[in-house]
Amino acid sequence: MSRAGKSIDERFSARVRKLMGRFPLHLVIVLVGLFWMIPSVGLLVSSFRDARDVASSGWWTAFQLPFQFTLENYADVLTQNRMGPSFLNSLIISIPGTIIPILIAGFAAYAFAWMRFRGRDVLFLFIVALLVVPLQMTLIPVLRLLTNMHLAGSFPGIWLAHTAYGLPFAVFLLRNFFGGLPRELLESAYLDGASNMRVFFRLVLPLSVPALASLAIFQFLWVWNDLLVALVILQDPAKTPMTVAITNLVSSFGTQWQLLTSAAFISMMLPLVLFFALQRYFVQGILAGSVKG
Amino acid sequence: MVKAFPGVFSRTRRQDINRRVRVLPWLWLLPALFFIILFLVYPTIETLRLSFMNQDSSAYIGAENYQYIFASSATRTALLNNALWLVLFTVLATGLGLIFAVLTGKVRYESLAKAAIFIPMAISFVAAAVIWRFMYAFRPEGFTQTGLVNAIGTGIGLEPVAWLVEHTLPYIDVLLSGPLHINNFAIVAVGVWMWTGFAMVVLSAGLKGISTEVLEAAHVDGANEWQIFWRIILPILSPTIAVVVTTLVIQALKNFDMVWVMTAGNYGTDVVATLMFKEMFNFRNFGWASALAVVLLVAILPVVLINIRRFRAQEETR
Amino acid sequence: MSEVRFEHVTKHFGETIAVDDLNLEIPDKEFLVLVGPSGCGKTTALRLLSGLEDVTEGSIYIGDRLVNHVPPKDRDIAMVFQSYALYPHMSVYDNMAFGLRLRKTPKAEIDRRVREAARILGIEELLKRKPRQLSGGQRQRVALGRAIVREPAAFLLDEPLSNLDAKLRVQTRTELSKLHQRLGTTFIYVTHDQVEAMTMATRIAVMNLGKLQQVGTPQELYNKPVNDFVAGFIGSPSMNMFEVRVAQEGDETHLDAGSFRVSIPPGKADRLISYLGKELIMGIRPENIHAPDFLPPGITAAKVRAKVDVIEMMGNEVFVYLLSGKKQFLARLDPRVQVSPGQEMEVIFNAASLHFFDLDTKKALP
Amino acid sequence: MSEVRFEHVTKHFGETIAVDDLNLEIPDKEFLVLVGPSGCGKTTALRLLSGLEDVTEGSIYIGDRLVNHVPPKDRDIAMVFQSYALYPHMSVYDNMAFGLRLRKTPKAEIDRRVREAARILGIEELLKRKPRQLSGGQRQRVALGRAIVREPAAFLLDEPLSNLDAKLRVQTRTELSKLHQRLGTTFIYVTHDQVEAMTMATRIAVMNLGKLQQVGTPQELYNKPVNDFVAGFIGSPSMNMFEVRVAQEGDETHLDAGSFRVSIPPGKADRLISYLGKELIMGIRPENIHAPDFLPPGITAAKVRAKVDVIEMMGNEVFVYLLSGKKQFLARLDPRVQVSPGQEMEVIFNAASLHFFDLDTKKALP
Amino acid sequence: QAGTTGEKIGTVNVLGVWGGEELANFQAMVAPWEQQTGGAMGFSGTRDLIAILTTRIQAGNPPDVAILPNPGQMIELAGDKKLVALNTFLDMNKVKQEYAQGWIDLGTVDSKLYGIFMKADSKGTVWYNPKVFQENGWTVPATWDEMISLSDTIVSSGKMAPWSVAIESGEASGWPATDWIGEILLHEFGGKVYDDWVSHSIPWTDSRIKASWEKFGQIVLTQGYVPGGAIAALATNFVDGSYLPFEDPPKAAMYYLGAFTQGFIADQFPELKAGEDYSFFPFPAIDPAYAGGVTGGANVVVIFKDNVTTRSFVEYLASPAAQQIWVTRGGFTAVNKNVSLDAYPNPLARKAAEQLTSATIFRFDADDNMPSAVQKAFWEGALAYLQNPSQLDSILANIEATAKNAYK
Ligand SMILES: Nc1ncnc2c1ncn2[C@@H]1O[C@H](COP(=O)(O)OP(=O)(O)OP(=O)(O)O)[C@@H](O)[C@H]1O
Ligand SMILES: Nc1ncnc2c1ncn2[C@@H]1O[C@H](COP(=O)(O)OP(=O)(O)OP(=O)(O)O)[C@@H](O)[C@H]1O
Ligand SMILES: [Mg+2]
Ligand SMILES: [Mg+2]
Repeated sequence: MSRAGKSIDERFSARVRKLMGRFPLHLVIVLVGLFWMIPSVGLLVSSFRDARDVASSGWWTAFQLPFQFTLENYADVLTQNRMGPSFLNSLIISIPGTIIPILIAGFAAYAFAWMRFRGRDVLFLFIVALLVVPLQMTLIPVLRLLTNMHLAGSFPGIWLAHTAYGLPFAVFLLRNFFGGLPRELLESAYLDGASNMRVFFRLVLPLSVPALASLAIFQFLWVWNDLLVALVILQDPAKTPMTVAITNLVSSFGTQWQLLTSAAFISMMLPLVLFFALQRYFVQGILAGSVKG
Repeated sequence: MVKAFPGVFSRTRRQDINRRVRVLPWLWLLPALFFIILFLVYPTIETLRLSFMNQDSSAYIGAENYQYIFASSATRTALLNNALWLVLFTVLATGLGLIFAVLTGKVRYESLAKAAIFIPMAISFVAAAVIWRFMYAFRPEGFTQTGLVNAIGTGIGLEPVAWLVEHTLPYIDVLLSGPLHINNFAIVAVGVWMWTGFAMVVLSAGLKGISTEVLEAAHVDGANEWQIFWRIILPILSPTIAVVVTTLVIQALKNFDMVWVMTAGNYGTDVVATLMFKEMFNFRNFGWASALAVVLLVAILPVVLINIRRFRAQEETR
Repeated sequence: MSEVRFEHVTKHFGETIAVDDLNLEIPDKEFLVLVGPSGCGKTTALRLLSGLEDVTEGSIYIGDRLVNHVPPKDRDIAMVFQSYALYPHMSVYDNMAFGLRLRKTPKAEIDRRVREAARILGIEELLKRKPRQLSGGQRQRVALGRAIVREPAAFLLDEPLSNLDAKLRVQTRTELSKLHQRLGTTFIYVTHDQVEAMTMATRIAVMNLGKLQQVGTPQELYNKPVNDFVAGFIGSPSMNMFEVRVAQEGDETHLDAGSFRVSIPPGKADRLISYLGKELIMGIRPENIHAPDFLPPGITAAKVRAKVDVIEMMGNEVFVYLLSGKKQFLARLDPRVQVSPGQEMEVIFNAASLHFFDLDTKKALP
Repeated sequence: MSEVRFEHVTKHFGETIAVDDLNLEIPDKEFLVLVGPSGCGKTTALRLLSGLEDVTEGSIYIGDRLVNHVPPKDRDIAMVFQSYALYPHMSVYDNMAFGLRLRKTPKAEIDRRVREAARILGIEELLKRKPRQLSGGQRQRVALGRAIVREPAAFLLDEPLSNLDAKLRVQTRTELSKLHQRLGTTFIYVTHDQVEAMTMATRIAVMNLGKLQQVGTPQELYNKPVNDFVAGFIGSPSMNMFEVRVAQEGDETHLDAGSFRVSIPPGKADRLISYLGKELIMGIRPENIHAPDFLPPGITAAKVRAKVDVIEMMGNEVFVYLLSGKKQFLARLDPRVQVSPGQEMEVIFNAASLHFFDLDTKKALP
Repeated sequence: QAGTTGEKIGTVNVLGVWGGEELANFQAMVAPWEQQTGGAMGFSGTRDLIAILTTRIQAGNPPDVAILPNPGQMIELAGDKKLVALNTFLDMNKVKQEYAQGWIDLGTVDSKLYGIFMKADSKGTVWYNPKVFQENGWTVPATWDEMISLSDTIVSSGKMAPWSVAIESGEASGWPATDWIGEILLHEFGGKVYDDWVSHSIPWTDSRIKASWEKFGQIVLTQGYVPGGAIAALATNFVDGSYLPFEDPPKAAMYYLGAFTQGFIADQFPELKAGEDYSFFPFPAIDPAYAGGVTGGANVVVIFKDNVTTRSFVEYLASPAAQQIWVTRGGFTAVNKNVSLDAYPNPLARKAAEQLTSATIFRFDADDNMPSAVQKAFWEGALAYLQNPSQLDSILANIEATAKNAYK
């Protein structure tokens, strides 16, 4: 009896203690999170302010009454006749520009991680080293190449380019994650009679989803936000992506930059959606229950 | 006798089997190699070639370009700034990213918390520039500050600072005197702000791979969160960390956009890439530009070599 | 002081009930062996105690302290995981030293204990290896070593010897018993090895489908199982069960199994009288069935004829699967019996060691 | 046709020699049980055969085909990994179906086989679960199920029952034997469970330190071990070993163990004459030592006095650790003997089942 | 070779720096051509024009037409034989009568016309707030000295700073300063020296050039002249800088920058009236001999691919009709003489246009007329000068070094 009574409040206090114990954690996360958001919030707020106010007073002052928020910036951007098509173009560029390199890099990474052949490490690191090649240096030869292939100014042309530019990092990242899978797992698949293809698609990819997800997020982002490559390769204004359309909102003197604020958020929406959509693939202990020891 | 026969036998077999074993990996590498050779190796070789040619690539001039760029003070500043990026940017972005990946992993609102850090990654450089001009905006003393940093600064009685122009802060002159200009730190801050999300997401992906049971074992062994982080998570995560560090180091080396959109390399914030860009397009000197690019390529080698050992290590622990 | 108490502890995983209203008191210094069929909730029970899982209901006490919400690291428990859970990045030595280092044990002391444990487990030459470079049994021994270097309030060992060879297992067993005597800490020990259970336990707890069936000394469980499950589970090969009717002819009571009858001397029969004419379950262990020509002295013989079905030579004994009618049962006979499949033979049940269970409740008769 | 042949197979891991010049011929349809102390190279042997490791030296044949360089997937082998290696992202059902799907087995057929295997292994209700939601034993059963749904050239089972409870183990054992009879494929089966080895094997191979010690039927190994290692390893608890000198008084030969002597009837003694006056190793199994009052009929008795050290009640028998001088040895006695630690008692060695080994070569005497 | 007349007019891809309103206006300007000819224009605008253009040219994939922000690049490209000479198809008599010889000369490289100028801007404009001047009884200075003394008066009045200087412009930072310097040099030493300077006939280290720099320095570096001093000048964007004289209360009295500044002010202060609340006075004379000089900038249209489409497109752009369209929409000063002044939307714009056409000495903005390498060096030099004025000599030496291998 007495024990029962005691256990009740003990349990309660214990639970409270547990919660208190985690309080600092939440505090830190929330604070850092907010701190990190400040600039973005600044941009967001400004995107709802009149250009003149933005130029003459800090964005945080917008919260003083009377509020003077406006949707003008968004209206202006959205009514730009090139916004709609350019959004589509961005999609047309980004989706293949994300999938192709990941797939190709996946193949290579699998070979690097699970096949033995002469000069493997050297070749691999050579590829990693290519990460450092400055985009600007490649532009001229690449454009010359594409021009000769009659791909300059075409979507396939820019897909190829983005694939190439994305590969080194993709291979690097995937090789690392693939290599981390427990050997027995692949071995048992081989014994089950699985070809490398099967193992790759049925085992390696599904078990690397967190890596694939993060890779997809970034590759997509990089392609989506790319301006330079698009300008150089996709010369036909009808094919240009949002990034180009957005920079064209600004005059040569840089006036009307306030449109960039709203445009930034409009063009950020899709990557953010993707980010949240892929979050569910970041699950703990994917390999749990697989191997003993 | 008995032993020898199958030995010979097996040797004859070994060859043809090895042959198909030898081609197989290359089939898997083929597509990747195709792209890489065409779009990266070829330009790199081209760059290498140009780096030994004169300004308009009409004649070979040996190592002159290299002599020039190493002689020029601009390059020295740029290299110094790159060094600053290399250290600050890499360390901060990786460190913060790691901490945040670990912390957010412990709470239910993980994706939301992560998004806060990730968003900067999703913002285009152009927009980022706009944001940070709001942050760093400078107006002379006595004017109402439109930049948050200066607004806070003046708010607590400091004089406003032109963050993107000033070389040294009046009041911490001593600390940051010399080539480490305050505006470089200001831009590095932007870099960290943008790239921490990258480190966080990748590391978070790595964290998910860690076996929960090993962590449980550590708990039972009496380890607190802190010890688990340092003694279990960190070592097990080290391959992923290496990937992130390597990538960020490379970013720091080829870093262009962040500097370009903030100051375009003016006011002593030049880095090798911006210098290269100007040499190439403003000064039309492909020789020097290429030489600078090659410098980057060389600079990366040590990082790459360090990675080799890492693989060998990973090989044996799986 | 480290008495352990489960009070109405229940654990659900989604709809599966892993542990169902477990009530168990484990006094200090006890060596409790936890047995039960695969999937009955043994591991879950240990994980609940160590704090790796939160109870769905009920409370767990260590000493007088309610630990439901105490994090694992503060429970001062050493555990051998069924799946080892070794630290992949640490050498064998570091794996074992980890727990001690966390406790700021002096270097020399750590070294002493680790090497001692390594000696006991015969993994001294492996101390520098990484888990990946070990064989299954070697890994298991490292997992065990990681626990025994410590001096916790309680040891939770989840099938710690399952992958060791018989000889090593016997050695380690005795070493663990010694350890238990020396430290006098509570051990909770999960095993599927009957011999382990019998030899090491001060008490054995039998679980089934998440429910605790019976707790008692090895002898109690072997001699007085409370129900047919325990009777069938303890002892290997397990007890033969027959559905029989209690009948009487004159003053001689016998049990009619249809295909054969077992007659019971009056003395023994009293407790069955109440079931006269009714059906019940009769159990007899294979080792209580003997061949006529190798009859151990002083048993209450009850003859049964049966047909030899399968024979398994075991060296020191022979398992003979017998058929009486459709019903198959097993006898552990002296290896020298000369029988061949198909042949009719007579075996002797030791009536003194018959067990009886109610047909409906499955409970043992008093 | 799937005979398996190891020819001078050696495997090194860095300095460690996991398998050392292994020569072993496994005829088709054989059920070979591979036993040996932990870390002796069993798993490695299997991995070599399945092609997961490259041999350092020697050649492996399946049928007449040299498979040294045949990739695993083309060897048509089903293997149960000691560490299970389940596909964590697939349900239990898919884990088992995977191999079949790859072979384009018709859906219905797959379903039939998987459910059949699940039934045999008692995991029917778990088919929808993911491995992480299973208990240790259940995981092991899935691993086993994944193998037995297939009909490969050979089954390699690495301690497939080690985490199952006694009862389930017995069932599964018989099921596997049936499977072996039905398919008639070669089985290579690693186990640490003597009963398993004895009951399932057509032949048993004993390994130690990477070297093959002896291959033979269970009876051969139990009755005629070629050396003291096999003698000590087969049979549990293991054989007692004594260093003895062969002496003779009149026509009566006896063995002098220092603290006691065992006299041998002339008939049995002949083979020892050559060692007259010399030392050798005498071995006797605990089950061949009896208590005087429960003496089985027809044995060649040899009295030995000893002091009771430790007693382990096993229910159906009692382990008595005896001391004669410093030397401890174990006897498996009838549970009804009344002895208590410290007490002096007399035990009877069955002289007929004594084993003798050369002191230096450790080889058994002819 | 030259497009045969049979060809049909198609799409012309134009590369330029314009965006926002400019782009809209330009498209409006082109619309009639599209309707008349059935052709179409695709315009890619980028502020990285040099990079993109260089890359595409190097890769052998240039656009059809480019509208360069300055003739400097045109000269280089013409030198590299990348451009199509316009005199091969334009009616040169028509051109001669519609365009001032000065502009034609600017577009000509070794006696071939490569560029048609449009969207010109006077750079001789000092912006101020007439109302404020009246209130304080300040008068518009006619000479440099008056301007300096006025500045001192304003400083002492304590009401505001005399000058706003703002030269931040991203990658192009510094150009407003170079406009200052060019304007000063023209007014102090006249067209001859100016031309020698631009064509690098006199070295950068020449004392006269140095003097011009120092005069500019006098404005920025004199204590109290510019709020926040040099640092503020470096840190402030040239657009924001134009707001100071018109804020309430005004932070500065005057702001020197080209005629296009009117657009900035109009955007930021829509309520202010052009000519009343804000206006400009011509850059004051320094040496009376060269009074009335004006520098200016303009965009130049060049062709990379010769075909009927590009030909008809450029013919159209050169025509007064086309240019008038943009003129009326504002923010555009025509170079074509036949565009009537009445077309300009407001007196201020007209005044700016007049200033160009009626200039006694007109010179094209110096830095825009130099090789891009020198231009860049000039910009960076200006930044460096404001950061540490004491280094002026070495700064000039640096530019000279660059110039040496840029001019061939
Ligand atoms: N990757 C490796 N690197 C180094 N040594 C290894 C490796 N794998 C196994 N060994 C060693 O090889 C020997 C044989 O290993 P193996 O796994 O075959 O033993 P086993 O007979 O299966 O033992 P167990 O019964 O414990 O599973 C062991 O001593 C082990 O330590
Ligand atoms: N994470 C989980 N999700 C769902 N069910 C689970 C989970 N973990 C365990 N179970 C179920 O709970 C029951 C008890 O599991 P537990 O591991 O305690 O069994 P066990 O007694 O240890 O069995 P074994 O002897 O095979 O290890 C099993 O039926 C198992 O399927
Ligand atoms: Mg378990
Ligand atoms: Mg093994």
